[in-house]
Amino acid sequence: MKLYEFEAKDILRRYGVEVPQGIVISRGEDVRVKIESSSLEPPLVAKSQVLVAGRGKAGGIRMANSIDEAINIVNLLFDHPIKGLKPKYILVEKAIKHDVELYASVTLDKSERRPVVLASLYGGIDIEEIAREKPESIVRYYVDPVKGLMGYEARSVAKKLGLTGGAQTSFSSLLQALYNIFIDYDADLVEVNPLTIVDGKVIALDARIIVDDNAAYRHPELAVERVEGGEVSIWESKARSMGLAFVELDGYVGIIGNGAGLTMTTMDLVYEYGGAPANFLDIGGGASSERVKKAVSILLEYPKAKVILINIFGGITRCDEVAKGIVEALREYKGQPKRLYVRLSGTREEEGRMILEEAEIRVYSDPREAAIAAVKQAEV
Amino acid sequence: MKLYEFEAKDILRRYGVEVPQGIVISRGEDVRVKIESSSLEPPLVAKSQVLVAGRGKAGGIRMANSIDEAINIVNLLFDHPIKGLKPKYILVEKAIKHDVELYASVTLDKSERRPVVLASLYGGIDIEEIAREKPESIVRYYVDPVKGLMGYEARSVAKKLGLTGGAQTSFSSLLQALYNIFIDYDADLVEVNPLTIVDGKVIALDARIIVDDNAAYRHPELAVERVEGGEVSIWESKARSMGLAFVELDGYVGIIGNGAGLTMTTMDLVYEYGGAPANFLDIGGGASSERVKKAVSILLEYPKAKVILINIFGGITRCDEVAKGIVEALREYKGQPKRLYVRLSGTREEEGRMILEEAEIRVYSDPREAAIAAVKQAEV
Amino acid sequence: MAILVDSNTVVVVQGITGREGSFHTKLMLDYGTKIVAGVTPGRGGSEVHGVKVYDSIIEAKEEHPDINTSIVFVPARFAIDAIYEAIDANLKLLVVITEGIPVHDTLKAINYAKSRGVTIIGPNCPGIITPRESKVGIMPSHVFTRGPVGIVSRSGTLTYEVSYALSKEGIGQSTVIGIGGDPVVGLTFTEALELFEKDDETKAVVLLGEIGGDMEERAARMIAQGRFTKPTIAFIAGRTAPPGKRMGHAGAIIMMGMGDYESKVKALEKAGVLVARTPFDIPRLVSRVL
Amino acid sequence: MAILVDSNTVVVVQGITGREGSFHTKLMLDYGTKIVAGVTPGRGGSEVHGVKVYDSIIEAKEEHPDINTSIVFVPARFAIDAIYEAIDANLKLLVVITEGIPVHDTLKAINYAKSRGVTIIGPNCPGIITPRESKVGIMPSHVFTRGPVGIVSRSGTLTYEVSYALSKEGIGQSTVIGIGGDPVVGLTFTEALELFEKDDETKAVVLLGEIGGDMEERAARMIAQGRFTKPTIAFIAGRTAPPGKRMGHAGAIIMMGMGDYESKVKALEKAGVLVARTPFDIPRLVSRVL
Repeated sequence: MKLYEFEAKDILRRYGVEVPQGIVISRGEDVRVKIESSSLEPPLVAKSQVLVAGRGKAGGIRMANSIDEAINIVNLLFDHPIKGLKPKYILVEKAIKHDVELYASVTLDKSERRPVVLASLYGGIDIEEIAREKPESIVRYYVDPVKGLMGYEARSVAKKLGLTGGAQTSFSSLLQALYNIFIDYDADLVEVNPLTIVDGKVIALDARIIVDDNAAYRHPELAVERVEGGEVSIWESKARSMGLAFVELDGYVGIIGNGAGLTMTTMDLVYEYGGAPANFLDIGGGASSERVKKAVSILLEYPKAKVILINIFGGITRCDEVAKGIVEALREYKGQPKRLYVRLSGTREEEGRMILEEAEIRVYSDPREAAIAAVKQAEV
Repeated sequence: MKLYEFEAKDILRRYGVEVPQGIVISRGEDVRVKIESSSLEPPLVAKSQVLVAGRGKAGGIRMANSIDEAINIVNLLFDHPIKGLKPKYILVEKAIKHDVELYASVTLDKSERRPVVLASLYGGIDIEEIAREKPESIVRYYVDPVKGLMGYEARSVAKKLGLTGGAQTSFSSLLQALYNIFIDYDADLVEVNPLTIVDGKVIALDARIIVDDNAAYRHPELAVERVEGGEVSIWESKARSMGLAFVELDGYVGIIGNGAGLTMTTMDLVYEYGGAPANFLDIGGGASSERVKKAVSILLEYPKAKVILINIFGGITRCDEVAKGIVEALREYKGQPKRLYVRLSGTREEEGRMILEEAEIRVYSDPREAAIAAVKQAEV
Repeated sequence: MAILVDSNTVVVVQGITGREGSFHTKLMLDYGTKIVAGVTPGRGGSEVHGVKVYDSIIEAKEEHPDINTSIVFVPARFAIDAIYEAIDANLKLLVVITEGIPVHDTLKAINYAKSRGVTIIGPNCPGIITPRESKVGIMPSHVFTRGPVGIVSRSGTLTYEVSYALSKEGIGQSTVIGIGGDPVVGLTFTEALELFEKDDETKAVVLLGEIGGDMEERAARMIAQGRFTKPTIAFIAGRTAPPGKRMGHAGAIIMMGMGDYESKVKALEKAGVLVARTPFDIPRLVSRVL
Repeated sequence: MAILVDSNTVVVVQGITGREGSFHTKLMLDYGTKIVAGVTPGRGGSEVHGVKVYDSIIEAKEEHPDINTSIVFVPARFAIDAIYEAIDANLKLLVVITEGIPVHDTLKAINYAKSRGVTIIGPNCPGIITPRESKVGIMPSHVFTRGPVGIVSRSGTLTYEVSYALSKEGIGQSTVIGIGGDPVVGLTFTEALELFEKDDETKAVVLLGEIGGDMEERAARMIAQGRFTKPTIAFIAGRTAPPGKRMGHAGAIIMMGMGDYESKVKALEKAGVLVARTPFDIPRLVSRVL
């Protein structure tokens, strides 16, 4: 779960990190009243609050040199879509004059199975390029999760960057705050990019926190209305609202599999036999017939999928549940008929096969055969 | 720092523990408006919010069967001192009909250097008696502080008490909540006594949280006005407000020492030579002359102290600082003169001795001699 | 020989009374796995497919002191508690089937397990099977046969596919491990390879990877350094998948230049691993090295 | 011989630039303690009484790899960080003078130290001295002389009093330890006794206790069980103190029947320990057993 910049900054503030003074304006609020009743003084910066990357380049961040200009810009930003989506919130902040932009984050290094602190003197939108070209300019520090990030460790990172005096102290406090947020919020990522240093004091200019979806239930306080979007098509968001992993692709063979590995391999097979997948849809492990029904229904409605290729190797997933889901989805579907190519193997394979054959759906046992047939049909 | 019952219950509630519905009335508020505007329905219980023990026996808890009765009782309790102190807050709660009273707490076993969970089926005000007479009825469970109290461990405690089903589940959740509060609040003690079980659900009827004074700075949210008191004399609270450890006693030899061990030993010596100490006052380690001055000033004002015996063995404490403090206190003191018996040894002993002798105060090097002289003078 | 599980594996099923727990207990029992107890707090005293249920592992161990392995079906919110319980009860192997465990919980559990010398397979994994001896997992039994090939895989269903394909060609397996699909797992490729290296029965290993992460690159490095010396065949799923979603800049910085299909295949081939283009090419490649 | 500190003790002073840190660095240097470095973050490069100051212990160790001991004067809020830094730098002994450290911090630090094999003396303690070899502490040097008596004490000033009394009678000390006055301390009476038991130079031990806690009872049990075998003389401060303030019911339940003067004296005397009525009776009792 991605947090909005203003949420992330609220959290940072509570953890003692300095962030620019600012207010959040929600769509529908009186922009003039909100800005004038705040104690904000120009120059200001208005920032479209969206959960997608590349906001700056898409015109979502604007400067204002007067209150009137700020009001105009906020109204303008509410109507300015970022990657196809208009923002629900605009953050208006005191603009901070600054010369340097640094980078700091805490994330989980999944291979090392350890939290890692990343810090660099060269922050901003080009941080990845810097990481590629001057990897030595980025300090990595692995944290013992039992101990946490101690002050002396944070100071050693700040010192490695070359920071001294107040800046060193302030930057190490920032790192400790980021680490504590990382732990307390079950975060995948806590990132401040850029941050600047004014009079030896760190100020977070932008902030990004991603909370582990599996742990979101532990953080009911993060209850602001969240508009995921922009990058996500209506089909993707429809599938996601049903808890299904769906990625829209450019081909024409609709794909359902169980398990990411097998589903990706099914895509690979479709390519191998000259076709092109219309999507990736993983029903996960142990799907109920209800879940399978939803997955199949989406692909039946999904116009890009000219045919549907279903590849199931049952383990915790039971083939009979899958078969029932398919039959129910077809029964309820009222649109243009589509051909289904179903491969079933594994747990309760026989039971599943019987259910489908009763509904006159051919069942393959070799996924290659199913893929070849699906590609052939789709090309018709 | 002791928390009020209502503060403790607020915290418990936030950690998912059920507590009776209730409201807090501060002195000076309109009692009728507060109670009538709440959704509380009789029977109610009104509880004087004081930080001393024995409130129940002192008449600080009263039942009310109607709203009017509750209002009368609250007004009455505001005027009813508990151990010499009138309460600043009254908690009015829905009375919970209950048949059983259990006990649960988490504290630090200082010898084992581990947090310990204590739980018993027999709670209430007689818990200590039960602990003495039927120690086997109290379950102790030591917690690995690195791991925390896991659910399966909490359940094993609940099961050992003989709880089953929902009560077992609810009680183990309570224990985990108490443990988490213990850690999150840097507590010395988190105690629920009594708690009851209604329809398989634990309800905390009373609650007690003591936060480590040394960690209080980490919990600025605990900012309610706190009236320590009742058991504490004005002299004790005066000394405490200056950060000095002071205990009022019944004798007549005023005592100042550095370090609890030496100060207690000084008391022991006074008794040994037939006297009786008027107090215990430990200036701690490394006291500045300012601090010493305050300590001496208190004893100069303190009527029980007919003479003052000061026993200093300097380590981190410097004898010259002590001597300066004594001299300054005497200089400012305008009351009835008192005789001082000062023993100095250790760090900067010579410097201290010179300062005092210049002020015509005799300095002893053997504390026995100083004690004998002081006792003798006090008996005059 | 085989690794981690065999006929001496004595199993407790945590979460045995749940839908999946109960269903797969039956299938494991049918396979011959020695399941002697189940645990579901509050359900002690009942029975599931003839297996006695206890409130806690400690109670189960009082009657079955030989329990050395647990399979965990407990729902995600309670899984970390179940894992700690099993570790504290001194079991040696935990197979965590549960999906959706918060990654910070997994991290804690894995650290704790390591400090106590306990192996965790998973979470979000199909488990482990040593054919004809013991299945501690949820994989369909009929696809496995016993033989000289060890399999270690990040994907459950792909494992079945490949084992099935091998078995059909008469190539059996020593031990098959699905290490799990979560970003952080207890047993990694390299740790599994270490175990296979020491197992005399295993003559070759099939490694089934996926795009993302750098576990395959790490395995390749291990092989290149000569720390794993047996013939290895790999398949990486996701050759045609579009570049995945990214997680802020930090993810990109950490994974700089790793994680995509090309990176993995290049690293593996450089280390002398045969990389199959589809899972169905694996039996042919395996025959070549046996 | 002596215990824990001797002429091989090489010390870094954490918090050397503070008022107490600087003052006692001078006194320790005067005593002959080998202080080779000080640490105060942000003050690296300066000097205190001729001792070079570094920003971190790691930097200090680069120039002085023989540092094995730290004395901590860092203020309470930052003390846990300093302690972790010293443990992570692989020092073997930490003497924590700082007063007012939150007890949960102390608990964490002690657990961490134990897991890394590090000894912590304190917090809130006067330190440790092996007369004529090394003083890592804040005690007034002139009261100590070298000899056959080990002293372990919960009270700082009482320690000076007794050492002084012994020295005046010509009875010297092997090592004197003030374990600290906080409710939770790193080195306990029993752990100190274990060390004195193994030290050939120490012929008798003086144990200076206080009312409260049960450390004296535990020491008595150890002696009664024959795990400490040298002659022991004890004094317990607080004979005439009124019963102390109590902490809820839990404290009373845990300490049930322990912690008061009678309990301690009874337990010690039962174990064969000579208990002095005043600190000034100790030299006489010690002479009796030497």
